[in-house]
Amino acid sequence: MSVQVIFLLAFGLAAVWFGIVVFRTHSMVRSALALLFSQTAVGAMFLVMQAEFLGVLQIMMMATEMSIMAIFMVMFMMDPGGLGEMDMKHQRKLSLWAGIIAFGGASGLALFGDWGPIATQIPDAGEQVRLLGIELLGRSMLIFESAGLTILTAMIAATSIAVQPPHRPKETPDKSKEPYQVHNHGGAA
Amino acid sequence: MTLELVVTLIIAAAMFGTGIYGALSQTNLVMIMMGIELILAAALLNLVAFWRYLHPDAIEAQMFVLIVMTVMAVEMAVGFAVAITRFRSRGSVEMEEAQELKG
Amino acid sequence: MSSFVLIASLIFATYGVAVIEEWVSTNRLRLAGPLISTLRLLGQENILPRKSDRLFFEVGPVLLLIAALLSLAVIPLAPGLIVTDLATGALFFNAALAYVLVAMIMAGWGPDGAYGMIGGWRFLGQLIAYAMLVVMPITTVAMRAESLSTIDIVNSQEMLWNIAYQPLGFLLFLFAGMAMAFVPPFDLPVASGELAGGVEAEYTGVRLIIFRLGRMVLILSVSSAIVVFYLGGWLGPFGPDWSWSMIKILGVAALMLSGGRMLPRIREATLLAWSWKLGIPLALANIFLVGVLVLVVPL
Amino acid sequence: MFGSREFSKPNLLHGLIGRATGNDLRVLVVPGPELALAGGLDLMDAGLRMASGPRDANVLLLLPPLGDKMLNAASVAFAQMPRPRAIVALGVKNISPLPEADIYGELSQAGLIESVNSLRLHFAQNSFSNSVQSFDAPALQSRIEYTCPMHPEVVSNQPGSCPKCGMDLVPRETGTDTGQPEEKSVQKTQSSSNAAHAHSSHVKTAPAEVDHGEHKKADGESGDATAKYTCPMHPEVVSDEPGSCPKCGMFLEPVKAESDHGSHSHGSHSHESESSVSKLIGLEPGFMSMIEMTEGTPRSSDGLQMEWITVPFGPFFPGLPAGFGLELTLDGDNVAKATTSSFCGFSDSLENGPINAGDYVENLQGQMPLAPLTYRLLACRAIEAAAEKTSENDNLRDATLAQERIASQLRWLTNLGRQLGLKGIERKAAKLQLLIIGADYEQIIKLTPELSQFIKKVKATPFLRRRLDAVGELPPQSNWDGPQSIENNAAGRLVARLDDISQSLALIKKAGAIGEIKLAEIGNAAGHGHASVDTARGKANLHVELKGGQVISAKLDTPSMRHTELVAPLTDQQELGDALVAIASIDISPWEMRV
Repeated sequence: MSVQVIFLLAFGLAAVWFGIVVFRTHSMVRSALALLFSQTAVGAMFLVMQAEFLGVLQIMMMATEMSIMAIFMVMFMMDPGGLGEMDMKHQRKLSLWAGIIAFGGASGLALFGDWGPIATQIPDAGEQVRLLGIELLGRSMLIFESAGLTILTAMIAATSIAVQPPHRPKETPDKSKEPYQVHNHGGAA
Repeated sequence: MTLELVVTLIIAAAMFGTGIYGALSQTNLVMIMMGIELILAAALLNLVAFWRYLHPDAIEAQMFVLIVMTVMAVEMAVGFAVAITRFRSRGSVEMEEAQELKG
Repeated sequence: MSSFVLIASLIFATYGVAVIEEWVSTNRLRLAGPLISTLRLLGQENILPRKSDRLFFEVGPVLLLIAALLSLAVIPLAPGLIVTDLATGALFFNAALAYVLVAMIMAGWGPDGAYGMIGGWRFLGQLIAYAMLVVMPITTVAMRAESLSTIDIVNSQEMLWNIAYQPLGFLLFLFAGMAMAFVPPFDLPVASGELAGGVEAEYTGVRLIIFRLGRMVLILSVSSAIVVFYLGGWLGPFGPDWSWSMIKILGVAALMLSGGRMLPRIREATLLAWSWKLGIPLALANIFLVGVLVLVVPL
Repeated sequence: MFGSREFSKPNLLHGLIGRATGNDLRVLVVPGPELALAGGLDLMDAGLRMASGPRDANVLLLLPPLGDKMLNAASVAFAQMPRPRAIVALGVKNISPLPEADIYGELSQAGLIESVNSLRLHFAQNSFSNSVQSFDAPALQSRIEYTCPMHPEVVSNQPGSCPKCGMDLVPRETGTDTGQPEEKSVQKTQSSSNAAHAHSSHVKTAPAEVDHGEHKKADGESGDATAKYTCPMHPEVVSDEPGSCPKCGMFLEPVKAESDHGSHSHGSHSHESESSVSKLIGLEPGFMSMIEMTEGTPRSSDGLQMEWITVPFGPFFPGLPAGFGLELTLDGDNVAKATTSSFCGFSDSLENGPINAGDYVENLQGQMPLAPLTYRLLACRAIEAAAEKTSENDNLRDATLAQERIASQLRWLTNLGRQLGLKGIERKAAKLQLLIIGADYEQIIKLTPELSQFIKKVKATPFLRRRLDAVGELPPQSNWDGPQSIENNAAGRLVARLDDISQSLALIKKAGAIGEIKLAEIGNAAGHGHASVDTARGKANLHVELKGGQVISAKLDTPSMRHTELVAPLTDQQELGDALVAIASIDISPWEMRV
């Protein structure tokens, strides 16, 4: 076992473990942050595999993305204490089996596929970044630009469907329902 | 020896399985999105592993990874927009309660 | 030897930043100030709020410190004085500091107090404002250096520092960096007058030491990034390289900390509006300008 | 020792820490820093730094006047302060329910400096002690009481059996009823005592029995199928009374006593939700409906139902007037509802019967520590009007009033500087205020250039006007009568206050001297009198009735009483920071509010 395998295993197990935690914890914020650490572990695996640029990019992007996920979870789930015993699952058996079969199938392929010898010589990190840049603004420019355009379109479209329809009359808050009291420990401040 | 590749692929498979389980078992839209994120992360892992261990000279593979990352971001943006709209109209992002979306 | 110098200068610079911070906030220069405060906090009770999310409460400050320290790993003090010279150093710096947000959310959410929670989520809003303004000026710096490595970036400024080559980028990065290190007037998540300490409000004792230390290292990290990206890093006319880095870093830290004290704390809405309506167009214009400059006047 | 930390073995570090603590004092002022300024105390000069909250403080500084409400709030704050901590009382003796002060001093700058010196010594010697007592604020105390699972009206202090049905009583935790505002907000729910205890639950010193109580409660109640009310989402939350869930704030739903609890996480409510959700076909049994949860919850201005949280601000919040209690219901970062209260209001009812006119003047002056001479003048004028006397030295009286106005505006500026993080303005305004309050005519004239320069500096502060002009727009037809400004926003009011300082200076200059305010000789006059005075905050009116030289009834109307009504419209749907600035801009004094 090479050092690389050990690191891959360590980060890989962390990624899988955090991935499982996402669906096991009851706290919404924990769930989102567990996903973040799972993705970060994947980014670390990229670094182990010497894909430095991708690894750093993955680690950077996911921090923001998952934090935003966390705030949406809090918004939608109304579970302020964070440790409430929420159980929001359905079709447990089906999904469990689907997950197991997917895992079994994919790992079977991985084990029994004929991968041939693995490459040992790869371009160094600086060279990779240079090559990737030339690739992006050369042969793959169209694809890259389309991706950029897609994300722009998605941003605009998402914003426009998410903004409030202007004609809705402002509803008066129902005072009969008491708000949850987050007790403030710095209360007397 | 292909041990590195196989280890990475099996880890990706495990993440894929977890993602499938999450996406199918969760009733909350945001949690389903988390499952999909895991599935996409597994895809990313496979892509990088194939690039690193089989075709390190094909830099297009890395470009492909960037595209998948874009897909992740787009999925988030659209998913949240749908979630907000549903939450505004129904007060819920539970897919169990989205009967009108069922065929 | 070099690792010893690195650690010593890190400790010295962090202490320096803490002294400057106390100086500008109390108007009194006390060289022993941070030491006394640390001792006081060391003796303070470590209060654990009762309904806290213990895990987040404990991990938050530690993660802040780790993120700030990691980002320092790619900052060169002198040609040989760097923890690791990554080929993607400039991006790595940004990636490490993205976890400041995660740390703040954890630390704000953990104690289950309203002030902290609001402070933590506020920082998310702040990040949405400054994030683009960190990345885009770094892009132009990397464009000139034709590399993401921080060493190459400093070397590219041998003829002319980036502050003169791309002053617009410098201003944007300074603004974004101050927001990133949440120094006044961008101290929305830890505002005393608005949130009674915000994220810090529930922390006492050793945990508060770690939090404050993390914050000081964060300020240090941002100011050294400004030095590396725009002020020519270790480049100086005479004397040892590392001393120039040190002087510049502490100078930028003093500028960042004192400049903001003259201004009222910014409104969150104003911050977002300025960043997106003014900052991002300017940053795009900067990319274009520098692109033309690099092609026409490659200095 | 209430303020020390416990130690097992003394070591060298303890000495160092004690000395460091004495050299790094963070002070929480009760009633507030304004009172210190009005009393002529320069805290900075004495080497004290303001704490941003109780957790940040290690010194509790008590200044007169202190009411019961204020002391109760102070005891809560003290319970939250981390050890080592100390209490310094200047000019006050009886501070119950707080423990005895560590240092008593007289109310003067010299007294303060002396106290700080002995405080340093105190911390150096007593930071660590081996006889540590825990302090539980009475306002926060929860006790274990015993109640019958079937008959919630049966409450006992001791375990035993129910007189009605003979069942064993089960323990539960309750809070005591006090006037504590933080308490009030949560008193209804069972979480109140738990949450409140977070205040005083220090890792080392928390009474262990509190935790026990909680566990016992959970086991006992859910196991014995005794609960009357439960949360639809958190079945482990069971309560004898209706209320809201401590975890999610949902209303507790009634549950039949014979349903089997604790069998499975959602068993307890399945029959509840099934009936109402069954209209949606295909739902799994026991599924928790979010539609039901969010149904009828208040909606934010953007149409999303969000969780609302109620957060107390005050009475010692750094960005608000000291003693002012503000409770904001926040919807995200936006204010949905604001309620105000005062921890130190006045009372104008003459409880002890008619009092001498002279005594009344003193009494009113004493009740208004932030504007004593203004209200002294008001009382004098009203009584003189009732006695139909006219006083000769109106000019000089106005000059006195003007002096106090300047001091008041400078205190307001100090507060604004603290709120917005403008340390320079905060420091300078405080310095000038200290110079103004004790000054005689010549000194004020000497200070004039410095003041004008400061006003110019504030006006020229970059972005300050911009920061303020988006907030604090008063609704049309509001009864605002504070400093009149051209622009209807916080920036306009800042300018108006600064101009008020200049005008007051001119007025003093014109008067040529500053007079003392003395009540004219009224003899045994009788009648009704009405007077009003332009205070720094607006017009204050007083109506008195005299009989035989005694005041038999009085009715005071202060600007802050009217202006507190503006808090709700000013803060509605504002971002938290903006809301606080808007409240600051109308300068409410809690001393001018009724108790």
